[in-house]
Amino acid sequence: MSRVGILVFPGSNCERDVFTVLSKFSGLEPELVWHTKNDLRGYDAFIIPGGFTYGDSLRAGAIAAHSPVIRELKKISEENLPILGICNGFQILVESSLLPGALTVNSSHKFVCKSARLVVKNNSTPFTTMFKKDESISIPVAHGQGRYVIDNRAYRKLERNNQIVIRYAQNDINGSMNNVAAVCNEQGNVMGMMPHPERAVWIQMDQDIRPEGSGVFESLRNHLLWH
Amino acid sequence: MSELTAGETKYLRKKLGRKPSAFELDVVSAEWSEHCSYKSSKKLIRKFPNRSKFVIPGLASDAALLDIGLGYVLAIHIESHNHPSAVEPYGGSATGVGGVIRDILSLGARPIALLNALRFYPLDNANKRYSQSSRWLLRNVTKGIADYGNCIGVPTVGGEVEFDRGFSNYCLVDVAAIGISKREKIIRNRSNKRDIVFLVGGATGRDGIHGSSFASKKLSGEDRSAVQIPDPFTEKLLIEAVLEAVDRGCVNAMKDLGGGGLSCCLSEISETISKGLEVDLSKVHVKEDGMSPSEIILSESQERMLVITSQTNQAYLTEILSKYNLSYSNIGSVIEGKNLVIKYAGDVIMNLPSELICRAPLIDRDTIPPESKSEDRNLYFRERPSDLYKSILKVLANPNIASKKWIYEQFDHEVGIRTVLKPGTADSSVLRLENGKYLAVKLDGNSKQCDLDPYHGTMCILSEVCRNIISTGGKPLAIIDHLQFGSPENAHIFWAFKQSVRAIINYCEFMRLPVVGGKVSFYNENNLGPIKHSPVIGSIGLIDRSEWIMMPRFGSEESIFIIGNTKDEMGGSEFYETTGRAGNGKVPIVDLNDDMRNAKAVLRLIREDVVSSLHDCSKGGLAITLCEMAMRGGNNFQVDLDKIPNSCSSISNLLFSETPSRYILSTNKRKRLNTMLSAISGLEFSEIGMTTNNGSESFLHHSKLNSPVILTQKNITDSYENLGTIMERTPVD
Amino acid sequence: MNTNTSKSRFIVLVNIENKPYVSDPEGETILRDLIMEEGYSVVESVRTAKSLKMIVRAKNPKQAEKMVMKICEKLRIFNPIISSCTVNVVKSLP
Amino acid sequence: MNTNTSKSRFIVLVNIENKPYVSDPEGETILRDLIMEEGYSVVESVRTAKSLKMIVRAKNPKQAEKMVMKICEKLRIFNPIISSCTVNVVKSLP
Ligand SMILES: Nc1ncnc2c1ncn2[C@@H]1O[C@H](COP(=O)(O)OP(=O)(O)O)[C@@H](O)[C@H]1O
Ligand SMILES: [Mg+2]
Repeated sequence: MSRVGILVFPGSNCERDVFTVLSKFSGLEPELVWHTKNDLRGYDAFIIPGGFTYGDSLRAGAIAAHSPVIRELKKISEENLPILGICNGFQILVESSLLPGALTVNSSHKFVCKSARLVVKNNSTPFTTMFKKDESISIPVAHGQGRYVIDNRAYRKLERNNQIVIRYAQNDINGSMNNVAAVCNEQGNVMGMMPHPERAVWIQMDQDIRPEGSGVFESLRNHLLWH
Repeated sequence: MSELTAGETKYLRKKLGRKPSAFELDVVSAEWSEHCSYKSSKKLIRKFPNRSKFVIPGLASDAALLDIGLGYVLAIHIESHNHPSAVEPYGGSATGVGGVIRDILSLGARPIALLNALRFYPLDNANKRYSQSSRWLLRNVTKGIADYGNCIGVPTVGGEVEFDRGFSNYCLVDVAAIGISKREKIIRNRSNKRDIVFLVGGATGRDGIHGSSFASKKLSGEDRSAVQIPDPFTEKLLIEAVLEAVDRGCVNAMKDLGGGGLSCCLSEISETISKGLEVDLSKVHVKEDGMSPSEIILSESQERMLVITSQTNQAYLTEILSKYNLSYSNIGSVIEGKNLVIKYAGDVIMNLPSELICRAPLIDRDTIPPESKSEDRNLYFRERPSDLYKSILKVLANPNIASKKWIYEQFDHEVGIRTVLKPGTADSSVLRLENGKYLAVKLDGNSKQCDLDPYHGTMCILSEVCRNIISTGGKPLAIIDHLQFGSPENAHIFWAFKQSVRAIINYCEFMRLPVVGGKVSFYNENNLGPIKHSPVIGSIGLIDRSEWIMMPRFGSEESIFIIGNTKDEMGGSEFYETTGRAGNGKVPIVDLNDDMRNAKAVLRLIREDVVSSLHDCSKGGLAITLCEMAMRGGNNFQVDLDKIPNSCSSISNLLFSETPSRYILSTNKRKRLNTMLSAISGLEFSEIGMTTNNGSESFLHHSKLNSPVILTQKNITDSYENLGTIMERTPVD
Repeated sequence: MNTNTSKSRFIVLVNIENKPYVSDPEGETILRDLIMEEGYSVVESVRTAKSLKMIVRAKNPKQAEKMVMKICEKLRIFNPIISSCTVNVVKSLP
Repeated sequence: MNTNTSKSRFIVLVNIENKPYVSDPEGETILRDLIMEEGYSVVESVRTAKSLKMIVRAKNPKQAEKMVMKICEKLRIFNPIISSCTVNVVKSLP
């Protein structure tokens, strides 16, 4: 059994969804971890779920980035443990500099909740090995501050290092630079993504959404099994 | 400060045997406002049927409880925030969401879904000023709902929007919430002497003082008292903390704070637990210094809950509250007797029976039916295929009909991973439940029809909302209602209110549906007078199996059937609205027997697995229903209008009449379906055409037309996206 | 369109803040959960506000300010019920 | 806590705006509405910014500004990747 810590902050709101989904994957043992915890030993991976930590005050993720649990996470990230931030989790990871770039207000200036077509560009991270390179998948998004921004030089570096893991296949989502939907750090163990894979796991009635988010969690399980 | 009438003042003095103090008067007049006391409506709405084998009686006060099996219960409630939203649409709508969520929370249930019903002036009207104001209201109301609901992590799964000239400089914002719980976790509101009363959550400030009497007044200019600032982050903490406290068994009784603030909350909970309360207002945590006892007790500051716990559990409760960094104060305790004792810094400033405060003297209002409307003018409409074609696109583009994507894409409708049918995909929203069943839910309203005829208009809404549930495969389980009218002091308006109530009683008794909750909102008036009568009805239903969940999307090569007769019933129709004939025509009449027969037939077909797609036929009429099924399925249709059972005097009436109780469905088992329907005596139905996937055109044939009406996927889709087009229009240079 | 050459260009700063009696949950959260949490007790209070920087053409600074104020009111860029708004020319552009 | 009586109180305005390379959807929306609704072609551009008004205790205005700037940097009150930040004392309180 691999223990996956789901970090919970005041205002997180997808932690129970991620918990429910993870517990359907045999081999993964999810556990909710409250943000005041300052000892993160004993876990094999971490997920920071979506939500509105601290009500998105100042900027999404800005306040949570200062919490004790993130300080610990920074130490652990160097040990190459898989760390996944989803939506607000992604925002927390960039605000705490665990990932490069910034996430800011959507170019529509509105919250957007819909199914997004995506293309997997890097299938060698712990969260994407189950996908084929350039595979196209559909996963819903739901965010108000998801526009990925970074300066040109840093962007080129991301491309060179293969750090852009997923892109949107449509350009009416949030105005992200070159349609970036997910990035990872240089080592590849820390990844942030705006789409919500946990929302595309059940068999949905709506044809627009096939359960293509499962690949993210299956990849994680396989990674933990073999590493 | 007192808002009491002369009669009420006299009654109060007689009951007290003395002159009330200024403080007592403040408390009593808050509770005796129309908004809190239902003094005009209570006698009437008491007659709603409210029993069924699903309803759990006697527990719920803030929201109704339904037993859905395997130990699970659902809570449901509806509220409006009309006045605050009309002056501060962002804060008003947001705090409206917060309020209805706390109603669910106060039962100990976890909120799992939100819906809303909104009414505005047309967005794109010749009156530019009203339209501009309407777009401002729509933008900010939807943003308020989105920012609040999204932040607290409760999906907004559906709703309803209507645009009408009756809402100049005004809007109606109704919000409904659903919660789920295990039956044994529900708060029973039983409390013992010496239990401790905590006020939890946001600090109490001067905001919103007299808000509930504000809601019981006509809107006049700027009124600061009702401005409320939303704090969804605190609400989210409140939800998690309260549910954790419930889970650990440290809540004996609980109530949300809404209209009337502490004064209503304390007197009502004292009544509910049948005990007295002693509370010291100087212990309340406040936002600002120097608040008077009246200001503290009347404040309608948001994001607060009253929690009553035992002495032994007190430490657990405060530990949980500290975990979530929530402010709280221990403001008093439960006492012997049935009085509400209010102190300030130790001195008793009020000691009154809670019952006296809670039970305002009820009023019998006068009713006068309106002058009967002038006869229907004979209106000529040219019925060439090109005219019919244009009308179809025009009705599709009418924001009342057009896609509401611009609105619902702002709402997180997926958090909670239980939304199976999302907004925009089907007639009602469908949610997966913990007990393996599925919940279908929808709100509906139709102020155009209700304005012309409140009785039949309300009937139409009831019929439509139930058809929406049935069209996704659900069996209606219960009804909630929200009755929004102008001033009850106007005898014409009160007459209409009574008609609406009568319709609900008649429909629900016939269908054996309990009315499990609701709200009355009077004094909805703008600068031009009262709004159109706007009852909003909600329905929830259960679907036992996922195979029974239906959607309105045509497949290819399927036979199309219609169930139900189509009549010349054009009053309040979108076709008349779009073609400049608003106010004319007869409002459709619901034939209860037909309604029941058709509904049962459809549910049977679904359970026999002979239906491929299904849609109820209502707003916009048959033409719109077919176009929607074509768009959603990406397939086309060939329909022979001569085959439709009808008594219409024209082709346009046949296409656009809003006769209730009709369904359109497609099937690839036409023979079995035919046999099954033929066996039902009295059922009107027929096979009217086929779906196709070759080419991109749909055809409507009629023997009186020299050529068919031809519609392309692109035409109908472009028209259907008109709401977004209006709201996002880029400037032309 | 009708670029009146007799006009100059100004940078106008519009500041919109909640009236003093209107609470500001965002400011409170920043103070409590970020600044206090990190031990900076010299900060007593935080209020958030919004500003707009506009470049406008007008005859003179006075006219620029008047015009911008009118626009803000008409377009309801702020709601006078909860916020107050100040308008100041901060710079004349060449 | 340790209220140093030798200190005064100041209102400090922190203004956070996007760097020029980061677009400002809210400003663009306002500009678009402005032109669409009212034809105010005299407005050339609109940029929005966020500000925080803090009350802080410090020895003098200079120190107040320095201290607040330090807090802003350390706590990332602004995100240096996309925004810049100015800090100004706008008032000394008694
Ligand atoms: N129109 C109505 N139909 C049915 N029940 C109603 C109606 N109006 C109010 N009620 C019921 O009366 C009770 C009190 O309503 P309400 O004043 O909304 O409660 P509160 O505001 O305290 O939450 C609730 O149970 C509500 O469902
Ligand atoms: Mg209530």
